[in-house]
Amino acid sequence: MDLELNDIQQELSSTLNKYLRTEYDIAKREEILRSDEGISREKWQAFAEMGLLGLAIPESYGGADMTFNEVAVVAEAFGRSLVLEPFLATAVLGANAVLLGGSEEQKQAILPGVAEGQTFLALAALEPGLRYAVDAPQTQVSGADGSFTLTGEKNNVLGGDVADHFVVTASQNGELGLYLVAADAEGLTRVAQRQADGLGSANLKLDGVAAQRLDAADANAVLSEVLDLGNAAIMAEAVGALEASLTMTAEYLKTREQFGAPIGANQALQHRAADLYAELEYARSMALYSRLAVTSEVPGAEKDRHRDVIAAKIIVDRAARNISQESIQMHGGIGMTMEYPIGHYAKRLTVMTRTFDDADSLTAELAELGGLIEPQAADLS
Amino acid sequence: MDLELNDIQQELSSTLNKYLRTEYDIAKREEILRSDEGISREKWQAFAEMGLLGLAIPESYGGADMTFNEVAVVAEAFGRSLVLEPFLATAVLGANAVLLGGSEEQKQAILPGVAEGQTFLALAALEPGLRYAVDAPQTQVSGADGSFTLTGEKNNVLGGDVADHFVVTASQNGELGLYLVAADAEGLTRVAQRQADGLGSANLKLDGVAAQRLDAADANAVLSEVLDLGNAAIMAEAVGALEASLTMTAEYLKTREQFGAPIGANQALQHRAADLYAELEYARSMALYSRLAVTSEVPGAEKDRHRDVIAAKIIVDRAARNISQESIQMHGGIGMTMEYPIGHYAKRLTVMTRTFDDADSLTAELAELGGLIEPQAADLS
Amino acid sequence: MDTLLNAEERDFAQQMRQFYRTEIPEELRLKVATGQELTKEDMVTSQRILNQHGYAVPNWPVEWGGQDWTPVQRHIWLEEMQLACVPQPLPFNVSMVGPVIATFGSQEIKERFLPATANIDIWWSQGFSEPNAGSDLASLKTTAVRKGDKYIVNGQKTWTTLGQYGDWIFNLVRTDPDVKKQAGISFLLIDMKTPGVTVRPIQLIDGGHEVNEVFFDNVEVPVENLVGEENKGWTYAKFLLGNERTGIARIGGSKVNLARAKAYAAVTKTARGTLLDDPLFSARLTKIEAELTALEMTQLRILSTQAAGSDKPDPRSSVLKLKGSQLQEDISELLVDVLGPQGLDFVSDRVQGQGLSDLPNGAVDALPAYFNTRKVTIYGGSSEVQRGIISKALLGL
Amino acid sequence: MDTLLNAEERDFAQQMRQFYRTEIPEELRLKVATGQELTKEDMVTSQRILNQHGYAVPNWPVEWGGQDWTPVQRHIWLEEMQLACVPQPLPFNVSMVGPVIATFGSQEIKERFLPATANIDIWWSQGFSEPNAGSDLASLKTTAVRKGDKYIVNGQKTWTTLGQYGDWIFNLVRTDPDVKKQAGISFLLIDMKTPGVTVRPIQLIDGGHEVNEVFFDNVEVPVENLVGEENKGWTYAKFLLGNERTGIARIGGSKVNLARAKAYAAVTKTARGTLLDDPLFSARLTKIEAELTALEMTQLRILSTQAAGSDKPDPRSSVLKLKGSQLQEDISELLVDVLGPQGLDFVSDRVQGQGLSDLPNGAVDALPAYFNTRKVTIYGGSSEVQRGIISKALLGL
Repeated sequence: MDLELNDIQQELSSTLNKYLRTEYDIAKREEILRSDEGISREKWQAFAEMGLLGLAIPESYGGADMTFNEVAVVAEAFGRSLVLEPFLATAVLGANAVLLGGSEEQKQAILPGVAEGQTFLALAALEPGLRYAVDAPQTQVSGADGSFTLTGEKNNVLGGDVADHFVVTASQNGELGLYLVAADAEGLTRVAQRQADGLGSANLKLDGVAAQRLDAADANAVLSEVLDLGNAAIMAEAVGALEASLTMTAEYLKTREQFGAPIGANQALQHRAADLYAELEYARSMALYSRLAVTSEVPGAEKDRHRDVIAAKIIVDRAARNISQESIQMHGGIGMTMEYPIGHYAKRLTVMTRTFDDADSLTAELAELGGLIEPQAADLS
Repeated sequence: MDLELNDIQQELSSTLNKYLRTEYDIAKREEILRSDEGISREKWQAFAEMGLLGLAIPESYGGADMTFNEVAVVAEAFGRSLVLEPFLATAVLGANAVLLGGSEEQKQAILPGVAEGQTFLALAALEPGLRYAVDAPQTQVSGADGSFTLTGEKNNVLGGDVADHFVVTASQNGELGLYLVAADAEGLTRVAQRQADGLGSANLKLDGVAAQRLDAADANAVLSEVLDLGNAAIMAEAVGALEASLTMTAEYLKTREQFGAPIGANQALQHRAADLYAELEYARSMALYSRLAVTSEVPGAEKDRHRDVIAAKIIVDRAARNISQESIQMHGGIGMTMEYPIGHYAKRLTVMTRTFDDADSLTAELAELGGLIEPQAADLS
Repeated sequence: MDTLLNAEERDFAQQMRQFYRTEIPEELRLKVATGQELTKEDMVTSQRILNQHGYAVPNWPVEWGGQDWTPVQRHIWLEEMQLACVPQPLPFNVSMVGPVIATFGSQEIKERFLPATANIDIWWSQGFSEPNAGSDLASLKTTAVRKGDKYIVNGQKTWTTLGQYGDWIFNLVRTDPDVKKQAGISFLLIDMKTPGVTVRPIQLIDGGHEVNEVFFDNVEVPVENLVGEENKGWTYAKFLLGNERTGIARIGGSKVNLARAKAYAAVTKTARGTLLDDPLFSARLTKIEAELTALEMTQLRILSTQAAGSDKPDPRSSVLKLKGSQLQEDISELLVDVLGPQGLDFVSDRVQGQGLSDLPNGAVDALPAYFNTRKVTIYGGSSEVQRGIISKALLGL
Repeated sequence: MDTLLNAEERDFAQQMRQFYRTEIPEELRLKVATGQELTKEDMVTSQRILNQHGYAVPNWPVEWGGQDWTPVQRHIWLEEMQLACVPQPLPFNVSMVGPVIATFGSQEIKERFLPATANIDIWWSQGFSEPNAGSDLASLKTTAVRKGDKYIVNGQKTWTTLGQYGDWIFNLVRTDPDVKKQAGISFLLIDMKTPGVTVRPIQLIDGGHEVNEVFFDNVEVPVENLVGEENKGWTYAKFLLGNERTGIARIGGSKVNLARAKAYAAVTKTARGTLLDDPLFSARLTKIEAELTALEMTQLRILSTQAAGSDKPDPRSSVLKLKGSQLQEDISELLVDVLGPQGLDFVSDRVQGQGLSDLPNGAVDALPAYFNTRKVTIYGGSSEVQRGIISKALLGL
């Protein structure tokens, strides 16, 4: 059994964290946050040059042909530094949708640009009024045989503010499909939004917009896998953010004095911090669990993939909730200010845990899937 | 607005608590617990002489013609001293079933004996396999016009081990009825049980047992009111037990030394104890709320009675769970021993909160009833 | 609650309900009801209407505009105000500096300030907290050194809520550095237009500008602006902070917010009906409703004890603060979760235009309110401070 | 977990699984699976079978019957044992006194005790806790005064689990009262048949007799029963307590109990189907399942670090104890709530006879187990102690 990062992953992690500590510190991030686009295209180029954007893309499309495990290492580092650029939207959601669902031609057209940092992607799967349901979009498809148009409305399109191409879910005769739409396509209206955590998103209006179908594989299966990968990446990112939050909070407890002693001398706070530490360990464990689920090559494992990912997210969500709330509480007023970083972590964690689902929807879904263990008892007759 | 106990209630409370402190202390209780019947008929007589058993029974049936408010004062005091005798079973559940559902004749036959301490009653409403559902018993009624027989099985009949008469729920043609059954009736098998908290109960097998119908009022309405009164009494009793538990725990924290200081000097325990205190206040408030609900004379209030009682019990149950578990934890090993009283409180509280319902069933039911407040928002168009 | 009131109290409640709903402009109340930010003018308008009718400062002495009300009446006044979504009178004026001046000030200072304070002709700010003195307020460092008939004030205050609107600020300042920290503090009133006073906004993570830092750089303050005696300020501050806890459970406000979340849930569609039908959501909602009822009953029990003649400060009010603030946070989170993904964007308007659907109700304010509400377990005596009080005063630990 | 193992590890797991299920009598395993109390004979039988096959004391040195296993193998050995409901070898023998003797004892004492300890020819009891020394173990008061070639032991131990079966007891005793409390403690083996040793049962609220008080009244103990050096007992005790934490998360046992609760829920009828279909129950169950998985992954991560070559004690094992014990309590409560009203009576048999239905599965043991399980957050380093360790060792507070 070996659950450790391998040498390459360790190297990737330490190089990237080192880079981000100096090149993406609080002040530099603040500057990016205040900029018009809210992202740094320069940093994005740097990420591309470091090979981060095509890690799991095959070499034939300009990528490094590695696995989601390396993607998770990046996501965790990005979470630790609260990176604002649309890594999740482009390199995880968008790239995997094309990779899993696209034709050879589509992959050739899109993926090299992603790996090179030239192309932003976004997945448009949510719609107004449908909450977290993604499998039966109201957006409708017309046409056939390579000439499709889409009409409908999409919201909360993460990274949609800067995307060059969208992967859009839509229905035709009640069947789900994934469609590639260019950002400059006629009939597409994009209203850029900024999420509470500073990341960009967009709402889209599609009015007979030309689209290509991604039909190399079953759309339901592709969408499900893409979202599982997205959630696994979110968990990795959350672990980075949670670890940074708790480290920062522990540091504050050690240095901030009240009544002539560091507030960390209060046993009540020590014990609560210990509970948070345990939650962080749980989050680390379950982020790993989800990573194992999405990368498993054991035959038949995909059957359990979604179940394992949502089980993991129940735990990570709870850790995110408790650590983000308690971090602010332990900082006191300063934790609520924009000047101090802890609140930014809380904002990212709060949004992150509600991106594709929330704690209740996950719990209900896992229960419906039958949970994680088989009911069995020796004395049942 | 006046939520204080009136002078008579205060007097009742202080007299009774004083009596119990000396005449029902831990050692005396222990002795009763170890006796064959597990109750003291002598104490029961004393309670009768103090007028406790007929408090809410009209004078015409030998009672004191007071209200449930005084009954709640007794229940709270009994909870504080963990009284083992079947006050809830006889004076609350049984007596109210007869009082609300019985004919003049039935009331004359039963209630004076209750007030005098000569008669034990018990309500047999639960059945194997039906969990907490009470409105459609499997126990079947045969016969008509004053000559009924019952066939079926009842379990968890609180106080059923010593009851002289049972009030039994049964169905005839799908309609619920309440029936009076003598403990020595032919065809009745009683298996006496001891609950984990030391209180007596019984499982009953009825095989064509002769019974009188209580049909002065709608059986559904009577049963519902009896159970609401029962739950309100349980909450009062719980408040007494919770208060005693927390007082005892605080005392232990102050006196027990570890590492050269009282363990109560640990801030982590202080803060947790403070949270428990808040829970206790909530339990007090909601026990009062339920008492107000079951005694309200405002026209139309009975409509909300059940809703208010179960809302109250959600809070009291939570307090009972948290305080009973934390009391043991704070005592450490000693809290798990029979020699030390705190565990007895935990046992009573654990059983008490699962007698007619549990936390989940209450929550689901309250949600189904629409909760406590009206949904309204100024901006809904 | 109505059924617990006696006939006069019920009439009084009816009267307040009627008053709030007819006299306070609906447009103001709608803003409160829907979580919109109030302007300075909104707050002034509302308080002046209250003051005209004698309802701005009922807790003050009658001669200065107060009402000789019972504790139950004062509760009804506040509760009904919150239920009617009336902007509350500015606490810095009404619950803080006003009572301090009325209780400890000279006749001259009372006449000078109290009427203007009640009518919000002066907008007061609070100058208590300092960067290194949060819960440990008494360790404050801002100094006031007497020079002739002036104090020279230097230092920095922080967390000054709505300080951007402030005309005057009431401060705790250190007038004697050589004694025990509590013994060298004075209560000083400062005109914020005085040279050397600078207000700097603090931006909060909710995106708003609610609090400020206030800097004092050799600010000259006439000695007649001292309230009460020099170096007795800590006594006045404790008196003030005791007042601050009144009504801090904000039960009426929580009821309004909870009813709002529930109403939104009832129109939020899920795969199987509405969110209000969802078993886990409704269970969570239901528990919060039961809890809010428990909080209200606890408040009423305390009031009943007061009504029965006790005028001692009741340490159980720490339970109200502890639980009431937690509940406000829980309710704010509930609203966020009702909104779901559509509550995640930072937007100032539900209307998107360009053919896109309007955003759902609450999309503008739910998440900012969630972040803003984090403060309620921190300020006014943090939850940790309240637990300390409870464990000491009520459990003897 | 299987998918995380390499080929050899998977084979090993398969081998253990097979062994437990074929060699340990099914009747014993059924008792464990259904929460029945084990007799002394049951436990001895099981341990002797394990010992015959070299599976009783794998953590010991190979020369004394141990196995040269990797941390992962040791984990598999224990996990599969719990999953197969095999009665575990007596921890007092296997994890406590055995390793202490093997590590710190003389060759003579090893030969005298280790084989008999592995084969449970000696049933060991633990004499550590005292009435006034719970978490503060080092403040123990039981004295051993040397007189010639004997120690005279006086004092009292408590919480001696299964002491009623004990042949020998290993004790911490104070041999030097004049030094710092940790420095005057020795580790002494006492034959429980020696005159002056009295065992008194402590009745627990679960209705059972699991723990005891042990009194020492001028008990004469030969000096050769001292393990290691005089006054070095605290070191040995810390070593022992470190071992005690291994496997204390009891993940395999929790899985079995959770699967059992789930199976019962699936056959428990409610008004609308089974309890397993009930949204609130299944949500609660599901969260516990996810949490148990998190606990297991945490354990595996620690093992993986060890397998990668780290042999330092890992403070993250405090997380395992803290969370694993809480989870055991939660699962025990879940089972109580599956039973509902029919779990409230104190009964020793599901069969009622006299024409009454049998009680449901779990009616005998659910509530007693709930009360008994309260101990797991108290013993082996209480949750409070673990939080202290985590806050200090992992957060630096």
